[in-house]
Amino acid sequence: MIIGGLGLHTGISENKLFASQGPAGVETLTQTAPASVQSAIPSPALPAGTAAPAPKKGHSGEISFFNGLVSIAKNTGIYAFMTGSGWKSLLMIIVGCILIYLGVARNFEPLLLVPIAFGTILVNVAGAGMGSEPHGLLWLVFKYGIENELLPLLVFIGIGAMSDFGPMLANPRVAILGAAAQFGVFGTLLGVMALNLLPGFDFSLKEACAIAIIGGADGPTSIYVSSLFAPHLMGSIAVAAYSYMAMVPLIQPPIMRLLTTDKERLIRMSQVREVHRLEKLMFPLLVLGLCVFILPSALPLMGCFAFGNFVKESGCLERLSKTMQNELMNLATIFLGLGVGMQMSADKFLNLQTLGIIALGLLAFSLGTAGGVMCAKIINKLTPNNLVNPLIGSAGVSAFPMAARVSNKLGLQYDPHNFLLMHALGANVAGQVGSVVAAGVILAIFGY
Amino acid sequence: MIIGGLGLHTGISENKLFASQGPAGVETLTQTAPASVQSAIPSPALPAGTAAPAPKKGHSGEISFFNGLVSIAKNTGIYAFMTGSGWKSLLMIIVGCILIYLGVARNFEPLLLVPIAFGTILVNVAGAGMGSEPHGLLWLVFKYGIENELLPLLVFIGIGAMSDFGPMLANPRVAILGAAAQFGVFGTLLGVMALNLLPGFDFSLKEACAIAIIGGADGPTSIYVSSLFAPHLMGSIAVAAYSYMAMVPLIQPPIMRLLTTDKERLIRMSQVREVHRLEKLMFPLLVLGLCVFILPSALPLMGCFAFGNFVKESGCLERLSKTMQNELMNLATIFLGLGVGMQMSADKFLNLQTLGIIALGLLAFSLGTAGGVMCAKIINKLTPNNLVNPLIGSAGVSAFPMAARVSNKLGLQYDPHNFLLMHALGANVAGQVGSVVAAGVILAIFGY
Amino acid sequence: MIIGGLGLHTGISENKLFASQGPAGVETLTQTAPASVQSAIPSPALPAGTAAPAPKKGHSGEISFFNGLVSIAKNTGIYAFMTGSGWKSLLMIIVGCILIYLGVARNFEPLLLVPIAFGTILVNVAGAGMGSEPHGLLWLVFKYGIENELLPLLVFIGIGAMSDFGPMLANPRVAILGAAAQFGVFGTLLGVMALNLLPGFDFSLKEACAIAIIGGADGPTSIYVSSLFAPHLMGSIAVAAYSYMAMVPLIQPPIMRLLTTDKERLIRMSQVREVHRLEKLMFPLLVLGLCVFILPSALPLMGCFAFGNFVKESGCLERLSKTMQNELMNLATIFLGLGVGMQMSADKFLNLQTLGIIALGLLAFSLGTAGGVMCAKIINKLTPNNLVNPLIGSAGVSAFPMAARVSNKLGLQYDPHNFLLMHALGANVAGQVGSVVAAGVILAIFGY
Amino acid sequence: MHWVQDFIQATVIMALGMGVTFAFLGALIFAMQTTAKIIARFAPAPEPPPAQLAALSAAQDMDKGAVVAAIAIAVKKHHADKKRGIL
Amino acid sequence: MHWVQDFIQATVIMALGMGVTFAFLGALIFAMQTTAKIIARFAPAPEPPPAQLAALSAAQDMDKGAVVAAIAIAVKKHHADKKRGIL
Amino acid sequence: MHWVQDFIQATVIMALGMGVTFAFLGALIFAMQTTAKIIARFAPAPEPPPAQLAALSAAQDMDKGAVVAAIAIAVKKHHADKKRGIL
Ligand code: NA
Ligand code: NA
Ligand code: NA
Repeated sequence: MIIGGLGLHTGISENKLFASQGPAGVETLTQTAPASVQSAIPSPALPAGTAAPAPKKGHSGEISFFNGLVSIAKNTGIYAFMTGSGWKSLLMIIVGCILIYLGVARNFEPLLLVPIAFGTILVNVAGAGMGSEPHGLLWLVFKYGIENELLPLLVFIGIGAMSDFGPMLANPRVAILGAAAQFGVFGTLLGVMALNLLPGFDFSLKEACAIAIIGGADGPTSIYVSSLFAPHLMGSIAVAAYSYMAMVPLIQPPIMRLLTTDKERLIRMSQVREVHRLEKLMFPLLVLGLCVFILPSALPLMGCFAFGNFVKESGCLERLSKTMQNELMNLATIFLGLGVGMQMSADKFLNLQTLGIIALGLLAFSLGTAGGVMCAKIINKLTPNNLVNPLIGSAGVSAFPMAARVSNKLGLQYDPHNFLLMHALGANVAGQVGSVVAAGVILAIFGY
Repeated sequence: MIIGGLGLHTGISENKLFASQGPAGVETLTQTAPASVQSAIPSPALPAGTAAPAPKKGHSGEISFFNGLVSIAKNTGIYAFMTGSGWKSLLMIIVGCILIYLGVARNFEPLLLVPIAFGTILVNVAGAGMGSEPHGLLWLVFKYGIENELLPLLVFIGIGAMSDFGPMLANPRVAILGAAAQFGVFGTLLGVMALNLLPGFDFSLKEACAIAIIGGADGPTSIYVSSLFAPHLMGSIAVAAYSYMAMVPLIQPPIMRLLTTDKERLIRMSQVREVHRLEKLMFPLLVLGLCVFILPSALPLMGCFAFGNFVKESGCLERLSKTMQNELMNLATIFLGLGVGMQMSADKFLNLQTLGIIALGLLAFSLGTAGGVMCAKIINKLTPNNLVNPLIGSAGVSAFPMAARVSNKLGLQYDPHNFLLMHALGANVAGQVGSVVAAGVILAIFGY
Repeated sequence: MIIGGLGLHTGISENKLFASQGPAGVETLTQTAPASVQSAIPSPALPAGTAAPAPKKGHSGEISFFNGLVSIAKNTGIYAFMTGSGWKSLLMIIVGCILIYLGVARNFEPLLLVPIAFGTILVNVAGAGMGSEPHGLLWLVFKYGIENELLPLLVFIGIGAMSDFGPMLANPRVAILGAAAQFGVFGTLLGVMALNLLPGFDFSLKEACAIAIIGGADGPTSIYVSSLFAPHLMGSIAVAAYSYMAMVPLIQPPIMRLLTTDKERLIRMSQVREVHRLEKLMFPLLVLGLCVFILPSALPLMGCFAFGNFVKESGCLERLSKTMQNELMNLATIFLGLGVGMQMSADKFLNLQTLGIIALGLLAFSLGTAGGVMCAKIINKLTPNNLVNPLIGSAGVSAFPMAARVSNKLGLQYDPHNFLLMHALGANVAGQVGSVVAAGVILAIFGY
Repeated sequence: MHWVQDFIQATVIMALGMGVTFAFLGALIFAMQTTAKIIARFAPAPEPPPAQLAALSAAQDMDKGAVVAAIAIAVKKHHADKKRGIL
Repeated sequence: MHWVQDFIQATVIMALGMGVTFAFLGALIFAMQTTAKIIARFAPAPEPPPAQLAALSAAQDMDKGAVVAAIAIAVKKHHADKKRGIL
Repeated sequence: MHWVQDFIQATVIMALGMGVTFAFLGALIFAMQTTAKIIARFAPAPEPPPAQLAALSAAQDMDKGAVVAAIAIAVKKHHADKKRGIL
């Protein structure tokens, strides 16, 4: 393959450049263009020996003015969009523009959605070959950054280095809300199966799991799991996950109001205690140790997370901590976005499955919110002397820090002096851990 | 190949270490040394099965004092430079030193020329193997950064994130000068053909195009095109491009004076209007859209450029914008320079072609300057009520921001109150777009 | 292999998901787990055609509650540590914790030891597969960063950009101490041979050289040489090198006191002269030139070092210099640590060899210290008019800047007005150059 | 009855998943509480006021706003200058 | 007549290239002008004075030079300190 | 006599290694001294006081400590704010 790549570079030997060829050479170009996009789909089971011949690029005919003009014209996007199923690519480019609009104008997680949108636009221009083997930029990013799960893990190092577990350590009890909110993941599994009853939907169990992880409200975890279980759905899953994360202030409040009574919403929680520096230092080691002993499947994600968090809390690794939080995080984010966008080709996105994933994503966020709130209510039944305001339950879905802010805002609506933010942040970061654990369990069940 | 590399690592099995071998083993070393440099030339069309045996490194003879001394002595650069065509490598090292001098002492684009110079020096020391498969640092950089066109594209993301199109948006009309200056590219094509009439020169059409792109006055574009069309000329082309860019203050003024009348040089242009933030935000999307619809061949470069510029102008992606402008840009620049330097081996640089490229590069910059100036004069014929000072035409070659400063300086020489800088910067950034378009057209004509 | 990797991703075809399989499928999992760790050992001499079949991950049986529970239970670390030689992995995790403790609580070079420790912990959890082909994070880091010697060289660029040779240029004579301290390297070679006389030790000559380089007191050089000569010992060697570097304030003073007289310790050295900016600028080129002509084998390390240092001293490449010192250095350090930690698997670390390396490392630092001190005394015999305080000799082992501080501190103990710091720093940076030269000679002798 | 099987599978995964997740977080809570107790016993000293706070109080009596503004401008200018430096 | 063909080819590429380049930039100019008109109609409000400018005026009455110098030194020192931290 | 050979080999490497290392550093010392002499002859002007020093003296008469503290806080705050921005 690599040798094929070299062949492409220097192309046809130079002395053949003036061999007569005519417009036939031009035609092959336009034909290979859509193929080059399809070749971006990782072909699952090619036996090693039968690697398809590298697509020939560059022709060698004599260039007359008319010839050249035809070559340029047939190479235009306009031509490509009007022939065959090119209109689908055009639709995808419009999808990319919508993502840009959502990201920049509506502030929907622009850090991820804008790179994803550019990836979407660039990969759907067949003539540019940016998604094709062996040298397309997006293909390189996908191959060396996403397919091997590298970038989601690097992002996790960065997230770890940016996370502060103080609020959870101050009140460990609320961490259980981060477990309860994983009902958003596991409840959605049933939702997928229910959707399968409709004609046109036939998600496999692994696909169902990849979709369900949207309920974890954690982008890199979703990308990680779908890169293992359902790479062809990665684009839709990531877009749904990041979009719903941004829509948490719209999705959660109605559910929270529905499931709580006025009395519950007024519960005040005890003042948050101060956390010792050593507790913060030990926390990443504790969670790492638990993963090592109980759930090794979650270790790639959790180990990176703990690494980043420990470096941050160590106090003597300021250099590395700063680099993880900034350079590493930002570079990984840029390329993660581009690589995910590369999966947003027309054939993978413009289908009924995507609609299903969008519906299921909403279900996942709703179930997660409900799970957290209901768990808080059950806790209150069990320990009536130490009540938890169920409004912070919704923060257990993570979506840091928006979900916690939503809890705080709702709390203030009912009691202008009831500040729930710190407690909600505790549930929030616990939800982060919870979704990694949920992903780990699923990986473990399937033997990864 | 990779497995061969592993073999190299653990080398000969340890228990053979004391097998008798004698000085013969030492001799092979010196013989393979120059070969290892030549193997850096990407071999174009090797069929997959016949990969050349990996060069054996490390010998396993008994080490006597004399033996060892001979091994060290034969491994010295002095010995290598005195045997065979080693003197050519020494010459290349001197070329590297000259580049360092030009970069640091004469301020010739040191950001690129210094890394290129170090690449040049390091690759030409045969005994160090830094340019050889499979583990030489420069080989790795070239293989994974240049050959797949990755680094020029990353640099374009950075350039996009650092560019301000305000001056062009304020006065869109001047953008046409950025098209006219591409005469530096296409006129030079004829120049190459004329040079081919001399004995000893026989550039192919693709080589001619790669050389002509020097007229775009844009380093990464030159490197991008030559990595596709003529990797063996990349070193000379990049050095010529960056050197002439630095020499713009010497090259352009005589041409500008020659082609303009005193009256023209005194033309004052209307005050620059203020540009709305949304215009700046829309610009990268406009240029991206045009590329998508009209010229997909230019999309890899222009898409990266638009990505960087959009992230910068979005206003809500400060994190990513900062990273693109700094970490991404600087890291890519360092490795781009080293990787280009890796192509500066004696056999590729010390020949007549390099002299030709140097001459043609000067021609390219001159034609580009002339094209821009003449275009401004033609515009003035067509719209006599809204005159353009032809001195800003030369800024259309890009070479940002030096060409614009040259225009401004010359304008001030003739009228100390005529500040042309903003107008010239408009033509300047248009020239940036123009050279990417020129490269895209050439790629499209050849079916890339 | 790569195609096998793709196969792994999409796994078994989805429609086979419900084929009956039973607990047998679960068992294979636990069996392949330790194998996946062992596959991290670079297999030296596999012929290209016979690549082992990629380990199958993910099973496809029907998931009953019991089945799933068993799968999760057998996947736990607890189970893995209790079966077979799993307890060794547990021991290694404890070793990782000790390294974390040493790094953070005792400040033993935490910048390297903490990443190494995390690498150690993560690689020894078999079920997580982080050290296994083709997608384990640590495996990726090792394969693409350590095995090809990339990261040590990038770290050298960073070290170069952070080094200030002013103190050495101010008093070039002390540079010879940096050569003398390399007795720590070469004397240790004899030590290894002596150790081989004990039963159970049988280090080959190449292994001996890799171990001896610990005496250079330079981490990246040690990693570089051991990646070429003895990758299986890399973990122990790196840990020993960094640990003893941190213990320099404990190791050196007794030796320094033993070898010097009271009179010698009171020697005051002449005031340090001012160094011209051009001298600093020329220095990296001088050392580069010497390497090119005399010792090309040292060029990969020294060339990177000179590149970084020249960029720093050039004065016009602030952008690149800053990036080298910060982003490049920190990113390379994080991944270098993880990649080295990946070599700390139980089978490579829990053996007699490691004990030997620990003992030899101490010997190496001691011999280096002694060499430097004795050399200063010999210099004093030769030039009695221009005395050198032998206390700065110990700084020749590099271990920048700690060894220099030790010299200064001891000097102040005997004469509170005798500031030796600048002189010691001169010897210190000379020791940096010295250890690269020592590594280069060894590489040259073995024909690399 | 393809879909019945599917539902059973999904339910099993849900049960296992929620169970293990609760177990994990529960164990984590226990570990955190234990750690907090151990630390409270053996390292009860509260955090010394970090240097940062000292600096804060030292700076309070000067016109902080103006200085911060100046810094912002300086940084902005520095970046703008730097941008010009490369292309 | 090898070189005649070469010249013809080069001339063809030149004609196509200059043509498409002018067309592209021309279209871009048209697009920019249209966009500017649309924006002027639908979002005519001039840019609100950005925070940066406010900060500037706030800081003008203090000795800016001295502060900038102090910043430069602080940053320099910070970097120098940082350098010591690793090797 | 396996180990005798080993010792001989090690001794040879030691001799070669120490020799070349001393030679290299010796040559480097000579080169440094020569360069210093050449520079002293042809570029004898001492370093002009760099801008940094000028800035230092300019800033000395203001309360440097307070400003540096303010900077530290501003930078810290800036970073803290930035952290919130992503997750
Ligand atoms: Na979550
Ligand atoms: Na241009
Ligand atoms: Na050393």
